[in-house]
Amino acid sequence: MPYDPSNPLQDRITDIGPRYFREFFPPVIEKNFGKWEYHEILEPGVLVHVAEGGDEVYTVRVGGCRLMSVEHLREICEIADKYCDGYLRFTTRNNIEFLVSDKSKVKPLIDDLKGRKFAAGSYKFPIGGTGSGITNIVHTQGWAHCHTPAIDASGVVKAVMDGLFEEFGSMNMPAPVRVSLACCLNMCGAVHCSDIAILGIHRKPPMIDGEWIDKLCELPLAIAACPTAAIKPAKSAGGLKSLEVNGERCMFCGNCYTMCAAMPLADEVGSGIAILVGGKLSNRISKPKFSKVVIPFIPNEPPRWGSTVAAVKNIVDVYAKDARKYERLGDWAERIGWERFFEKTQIPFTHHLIDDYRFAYTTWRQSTQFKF
Amino acid sequence: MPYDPSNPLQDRITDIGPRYFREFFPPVIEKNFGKWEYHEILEPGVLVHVAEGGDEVYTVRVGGCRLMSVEHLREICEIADKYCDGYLRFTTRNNIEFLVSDKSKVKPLIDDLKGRKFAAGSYKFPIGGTGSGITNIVHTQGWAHCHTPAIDASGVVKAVMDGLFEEFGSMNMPAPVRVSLACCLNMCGAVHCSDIAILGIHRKPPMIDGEWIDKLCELPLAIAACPTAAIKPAKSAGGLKSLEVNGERCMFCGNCYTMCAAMPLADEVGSGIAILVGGKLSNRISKPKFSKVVIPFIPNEPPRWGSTVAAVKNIVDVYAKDARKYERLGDWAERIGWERFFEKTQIPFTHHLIDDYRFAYTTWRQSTQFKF
Amino acid sequence: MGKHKTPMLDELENGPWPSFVSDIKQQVEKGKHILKDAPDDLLGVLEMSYEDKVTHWKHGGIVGVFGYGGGIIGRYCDQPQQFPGVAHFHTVRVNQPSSKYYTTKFLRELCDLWDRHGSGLTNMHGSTGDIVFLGTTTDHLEPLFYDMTHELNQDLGGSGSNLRTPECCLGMSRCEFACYDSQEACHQMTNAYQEELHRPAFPYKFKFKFDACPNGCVASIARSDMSVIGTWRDDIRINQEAVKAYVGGELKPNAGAHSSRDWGKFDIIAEVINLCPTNCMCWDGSKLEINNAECVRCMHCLNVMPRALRIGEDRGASILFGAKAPILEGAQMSTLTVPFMKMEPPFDELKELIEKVWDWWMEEGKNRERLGELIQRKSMQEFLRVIELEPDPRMVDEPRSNPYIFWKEEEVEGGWTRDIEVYRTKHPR
Amino acid sequence: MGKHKTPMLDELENGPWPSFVSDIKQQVEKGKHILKDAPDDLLGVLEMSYEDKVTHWKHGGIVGVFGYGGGIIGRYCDQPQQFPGVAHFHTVRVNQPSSKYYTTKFLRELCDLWDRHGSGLTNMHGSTGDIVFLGTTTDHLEPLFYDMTHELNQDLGGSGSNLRTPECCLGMSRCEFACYDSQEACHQMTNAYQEELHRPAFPYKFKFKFDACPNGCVASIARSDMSVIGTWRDDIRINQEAVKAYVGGELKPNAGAHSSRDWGKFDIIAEVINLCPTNCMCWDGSKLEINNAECVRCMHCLNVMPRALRIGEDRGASILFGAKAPILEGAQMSTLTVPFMKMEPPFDELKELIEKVWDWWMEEGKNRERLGELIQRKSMQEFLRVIELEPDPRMVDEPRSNPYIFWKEEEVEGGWTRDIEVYRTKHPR
Ligand code: SRM
Ligand code: SRM
Ligand code: SRM
Ligand code: SRM
Ligand code: SF4
Ligand code: SF4
Ligand code: SF4
Ligand code: SF4
Ligand code: SF4
Ligand code: SF4
Ligand code: SF4
Ligand code: SF4
Repeated sequence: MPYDPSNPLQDRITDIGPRYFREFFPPVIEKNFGKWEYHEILEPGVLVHVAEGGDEVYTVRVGGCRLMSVEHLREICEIADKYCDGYLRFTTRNNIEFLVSDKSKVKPLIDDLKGRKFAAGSYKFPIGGTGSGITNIVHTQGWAHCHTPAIDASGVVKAVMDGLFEEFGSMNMPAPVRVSLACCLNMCGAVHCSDIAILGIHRKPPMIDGEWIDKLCELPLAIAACPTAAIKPAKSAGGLKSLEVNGERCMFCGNCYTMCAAMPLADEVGSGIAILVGGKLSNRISKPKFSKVVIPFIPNEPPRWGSTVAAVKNIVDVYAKDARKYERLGDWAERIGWERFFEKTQIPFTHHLIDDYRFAYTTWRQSTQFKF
Repeated sequence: MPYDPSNPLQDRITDIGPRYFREFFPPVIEKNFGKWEYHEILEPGVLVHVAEGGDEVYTVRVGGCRLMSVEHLREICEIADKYCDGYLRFTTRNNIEFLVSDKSKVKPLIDDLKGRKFAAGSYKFPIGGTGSGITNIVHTQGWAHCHTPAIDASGVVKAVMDGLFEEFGSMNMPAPVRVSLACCLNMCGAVHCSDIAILGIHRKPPMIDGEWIDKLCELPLAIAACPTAAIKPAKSAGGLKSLEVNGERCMFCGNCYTMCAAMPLADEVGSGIAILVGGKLSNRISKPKFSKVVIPFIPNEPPRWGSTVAAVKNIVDVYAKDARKYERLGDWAERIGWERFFEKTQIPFTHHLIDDYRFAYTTWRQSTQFKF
Repeated sequence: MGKHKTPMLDELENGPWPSFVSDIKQQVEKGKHILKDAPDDLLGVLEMSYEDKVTHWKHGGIVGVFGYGGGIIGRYCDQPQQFPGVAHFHTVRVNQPSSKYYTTKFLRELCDLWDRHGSGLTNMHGSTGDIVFLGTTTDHLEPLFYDMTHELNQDLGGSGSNLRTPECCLGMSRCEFACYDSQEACHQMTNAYQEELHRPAFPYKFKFKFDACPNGCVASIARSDMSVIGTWRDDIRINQEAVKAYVGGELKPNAGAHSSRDWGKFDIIAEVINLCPTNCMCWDGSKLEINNAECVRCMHCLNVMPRALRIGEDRGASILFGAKAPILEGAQMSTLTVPFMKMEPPFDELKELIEKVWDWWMEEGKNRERLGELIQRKSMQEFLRVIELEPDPRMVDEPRSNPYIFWKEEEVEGGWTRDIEVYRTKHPR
Repeated sequence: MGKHKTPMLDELENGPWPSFVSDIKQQVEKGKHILKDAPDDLLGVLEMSYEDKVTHWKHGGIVGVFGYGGGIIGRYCDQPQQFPGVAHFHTVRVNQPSSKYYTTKFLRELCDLWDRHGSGLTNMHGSTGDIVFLGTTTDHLEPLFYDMTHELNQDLGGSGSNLRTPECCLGMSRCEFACYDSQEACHQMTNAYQEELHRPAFPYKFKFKFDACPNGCVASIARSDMSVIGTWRDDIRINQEAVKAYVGGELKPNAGAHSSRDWGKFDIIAEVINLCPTNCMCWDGSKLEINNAECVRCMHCLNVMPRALRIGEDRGASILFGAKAPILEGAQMSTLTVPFMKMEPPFDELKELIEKVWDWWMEEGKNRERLGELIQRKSMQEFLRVIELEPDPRMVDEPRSNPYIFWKEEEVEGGWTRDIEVYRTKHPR
């Protein structure tokens, strides 16, 4: 029975959760579940996994741009129908994987994918993102959908990935390089543990919409939300209950705005990008680590964010040339010493990069070990 | 003119500072100042330093017990006169060094030193404390002079050094092992960065001497002194201004007592010893590091503190057997992992050892890397 | 052509990487989505943000479907006159299947559903893992939900102060490193806690993520309040012949992950033995030995020689708690709490643990306080007490260096109550 | 025999290590100290503490010599009737000469002085470095001070909220590793700041310590607000013949520091090359090379082969600030602040730096706030601003990981003042 607006609760179904994933397994996956023996990356973007019994599954991974139309999805389905018996998957970093159990279909699939382009010329399905290359940038909403961003997301990602296109399609890095983007300090993603993180930051304290704030917000909640106690009660010019922000104490986290719509932070010149590097998630060799802020601010430069793209490329290039095989970016920086990181990348070291938050002391150097 | 009590300010001399150290240099030291080329440890406690021009100075180092009578000092002078032309020095760890430029005097000096004992039988001048051995314990006042101790100092040191006497007189450790003692959390010494630290701690919150507190103390200062805000104003039974301590919030630091004599903490069973290990001061190979609490409490056991001596010996023995050459205790623990440290030393790991102070989070394990 | 001039966005059609602008334009042109103007006006408002360098979305409002407290993010444009197609532009979070395998049939059904009820634009996928339907109006929400549950047998995901849509790596479905069935765990835990997922009753959000091995392909250690990461406690299985084949150059190290560059001949000493974080491996030229007791299962050697080394057979997972993004107190990674737990359906032990954790957090957590922050505020030992775990050195990188121990009264002989007068008999003023 | 029965203390006369109890008893017996009963009563009150397991010293009172605010620690016994000899038992801190060389003449003068004015007991030396005269009465303080200054040309050390008695390693006097004259620096800085040392005007105590190389024999990095640690910035000097002699076994590694145990033949690769923290050394079997640019001057290789390797010739010191014991906010080590400074008398550059530091600390420091805590409270960057130093990556182990940057208004184009109404023209409510 179709939905009846006059009786919305009729036949209601709730709490059924997601579809059971095994409904969607290609037969070779279902058959060999838990029995995979090893894998090989045949070429960038193309993997084979071999099961204990000898079964093989070939995976062709292609870049996805995440903000995706249903028309594009339908084209993906068409390809999956043609080569993959109607199965496909998405990765944890928003790539698309076409799985083929019949080896003879791999080459035609690849050729087909390579041939597909958008009208204006960009590839629809670039192949890559495996091994020691640079895979897709996990990212967030930006100006396409969110209310707190300091930067756009999809546009910056597009520009940076154009700049890293070669690295996406090859495996020429010392180790995987994971680039991530979040458009504000809420960091909707694992930006805080990425080899390279592109982070939207504000630099102007929130404005107070004095006329509306008392109507829109619970003032005590906004006051309590501030981690540095920068906000205090005030009266607006017109005598209304309002708030006041002590700019000296503000660190531009935007948490007050999350709680109160009458305290916008975003600004044409105040908001922009910080670059963090050296984080990682895997437990391989070294423990997971946080990314560190190395460039405190790059202005917003739509549409192609030239300075940001150049900054990321520069770090990638210096790292790729200098690091050892298997050495993640953060492990490299620690081995050569952060003084050398700044020297080699020619990034200026400014006072912004010295920690002054809760654990600041634990990041300062208590030793005479340093390099001139 | 001698001191005239009726005119104490007559001829007053002030701000002259210490004597100029070069007045006290033996000639060989004065002559070769800044020209030393290398040194060698000839045997435990005996060093030779060789200068660029070939001059040599022999040093015989002997244990000092720091709490020292002038009679003992005079005996030291007598020895220095006999063998060292009237020169000697003290080290930064309270040992005594006899310096000899004439090689032929070294053996007689050593023999003489070995022969001197106190009436009850202990050595007056045990030779050792060099190289990869265990040198003297730096320590503090304890019950001999201070008002805040949780333990005695000299007595514990004597008992522990009796236990480590062999290690003092030889160089059989993988690296130097520096043992330190402080009798309360004020830590008058570098206890917080020692291979093994013996630390006096209290475990009962301060008592309030309600009858006297308002007279003896500035109450607001005592309140402000508490790092955990455990102290608040109160009235005593007799209606006098007083203070109240919230035991749940107290971490027994004693800072309130430092500010206010009417808040004693020390207690027969509450006070005792914590053992910390793995700190270091040198920048050699690894950076300096803090000692870590591994035994939260051992009761005060005068006169010979048997459990403390045994605990220190145990750690030393396990370390000496397991660590690599040049590996300091803390570097060893980090290499094998703290889980192995507790296993190998058979010290129980208790909740007290998990950090819950300011930087606690930075010490927890954010990784799946561990040993079963 | 579109309704709006978008010269800046058009620049993003250049370059090789797939252009989301081109894709939206393709939707504008051929799309059958019901909210006709939405993609077009999205381009318009985005272009305006590119000019102003500030977002044009207003602070989210509260919208949803009846009976659920999450799953929909309300969104309104601050220029509704100019861009009526996105004046209301709410997102719908659809709970993805474990590790995101799809049949084209199901995907097409999702597309059709979204054509009928929204903008035709999606995120495949959101950062938490959901299928995100990007942009619809309030009146479409109930019909969409009805159709989705009735026709697609599919539910919404989480948002708000509740359990968020759990996520997992692909695990046993296609990976030889999987130490437990991360997909099944993710699915069963999602279903067991539907109530917590749909009806916000928590102090703040709570996330589960399931990595089937320490490589961490779903980043659980950085972005989930509870991270379940596969591991094993017996020995790495070694195929000595295959080791030799790696050394001899017949097999490509790290499954070929470095093959676009010439790194020289594979050197097992430099590339494996010396990089092992605990130095517990030994290669004498013909035999590889691992001192498994000292191995911390970092995965490096297995990653480098997947055909020679295999995970152990006594498998399970480590459970870590507390990861989160920076708001408020700074970002955290999860802290190792249960070094090893067997992970078999129906995952009762895990559920028991979670429920203890939630009980405590719901009792003690302040509004908008993530679990990780509560543990910091209340202490790790307090956390261990409530979840009834013994302290273990594996939970810390190192013991505390400060001596500021909060002794409890019951731990101290004679308790805390003392009589100052008795003290004064021995210690006069 | 002594006045008091001390069965417990007597136990401490056993065992080989020098017994302080035996020593005090010897003083009791043969001592010529003026406070006749002091050593005896000290044993008595100590024995009482051994029974009670609690100290019998009262909270210190304020005593001193005229015009000085430090140098004496007041101390009273809480059982004065039983132990009249130590009823008043103040300590006197006497400023030791740099690195504690003495002539027997001067030492005997000290002994005589103390016999005339105190208990005959000392600490050689106190933890800060002073010669400590242990125990006297108030009436002896002025005469003692008078005699000491007039006869011994010797001053008191520090106590209270002032500059404390500085201390140094023995440096160039007997050590080949000394990179600057730590003794001269210690002496000159002590004398330059006599006013600060004797007249408390600081928020709390302040300590200087001078290590002439990174081995740190005076522990400056852990226990001084300002740690001056020698280093060099050119190349380590290598004597290749001597390297070969070490490798060949003719010279003992580490000057024989491990010789009580058989560690096997010296292995330069395992013991030096592989332990270098930056891996900047290379040994090809006949020649040792050091990539000095990558050396962090940790001292390891020089310590192991002192006859082969010598410190560079362009020498100076690194200056670090902020070490302290745990009270209040937890223990700190000093933080590298000036990577390199030339260290030549009269040390003007160092003095300039110190004075800037003190000015700031005296201005901003709260009562009982050590410099290290002030830097933590106000931030490292604020500290750098006031001492007029450029930020340098050498000051940190790693850059900040949180993005919580306190931007200053002048750094942001257009400042902070914005008009909400202007904003609302583009972004209506
Ligand atoms: C498909 C995917 C899992 C999924 O459920 O979707 C996946 C799949 C594989 N990962 Fe992964 N990883 C995937 C995200 C991740 C992530 C998460 C992330 O980046 O957000 C990580 C953590 C990254 C980090 O540490 O910052 C991750 C860290 C690894 C590692 C450790 C790499 C390292 O050097 O630290 C390995 C081991 C290796 O590469 O040898 C690994 C290995 C693998 C293997 C080889 C596992 C296997 O045997 O099949 C798979 C192919 C790797 C490849 O692409 O070269 N996978 N892998 C994810 C693909 C994302 C993408 O589209 O690019
Ligand atoms: C005499 C003294 C300096 C003084 O001004 O009084 C001194 C003297 C020497 N030290 Fe030291 N150190 C002295 C306290 C220290 C301290 C301070 C402390 O322990 O409180 C340290 C830091 C300890 C730490 O890291 O925790 C110290 C860390 C070193 C090191 C680094 C050791 C390491 O492995 O980390 C060396 C290098 C070595 O031993 O090869 C060293 C080397 C030396 C040399 C070899 C220097 C030389 O060329 O003459 C001297 C003889 C060493 C020996 O005894 O084996 N000295 N040395 C101090 C003797 C104390 C004692 O009586 O035992
Ligand atoms: C849609 C999504 C970003 C995306 O483009 O993919 C998203 C979007 C928002 N996030 Fe998020 N978060 C999304 C995944 C995350 C993640 C990643 C994850 O879950 O793995 C994180 C980091 C992990 C974590 O939870 O800590 C994340 C950390 C935050 C935070 C900071 C929370 C913290 O404790 O630090 C906030 C702020 C808040 O909750 O007030 C936030 C708040 C928001 C809000 C609701 C904005 C707000 O202030 O109220 C955003 C709505 C945007 C919009 O209009 O669509 N979002 N958010 C992701 C959810 C899609 C999905 O369901 O799949
Ligand atoms: C005598 C001496 C211990 C010893 O037996 O050698 C000593 C004894 C006292 N120290 Fe100390 N400190 C002594 C060196 C130290 C050191 C070591 C150093 O200077 O290198 C430290 C650690 C380094 C530092 O300064 O942080 C030290 C850190 C403290 C503290 C904690 C300061 C902090 O910021 O954490 C206190 C508490 C206070 O100042 O209130 C303290 C307080 C005290 C008081 C005054 C007790 C008090 O609470 O008022 C002690 C008087 C004991 C007495 O009756 O004789 N003492 N004190 C040392 C001075 C002798 C000398 O002049 O040579
Ligand atoms: S990172 Fe910030 S701006 Fe971006 S989607 Fe998340 S909450 Fe919105
Ligand atoms: S942006 Fe953050 S720091 Fe600034 S006022 Fe708002 S909540 Fe406080
Ligand atoms: S450590 Fe504490 S008890 Fe010991 S001398 Fe110093 S202040 Fe006194
Ligand atoms: S001992 Fe320390 S924590 Fe306890 S009340 Fe006193 S100052 Fe506070
Ligand atoms: S986390 Fe481990 S098991 Fe899961 S996909 Fe990645 S490598 Fe495989
Ligand atoms: S998994 Fe890691 S720790 Fe274990 S043996 Fe392999 S490299 Fe070593
Ligand atoms: S710190 Fe360096 S220079 Fe000073 S005595 Fe020790 S080893 Fe020699
Ligand atoms: S001093 Fe230390 S860092 Fe420098 S070469 Fe020698 S061992 Fe290496």
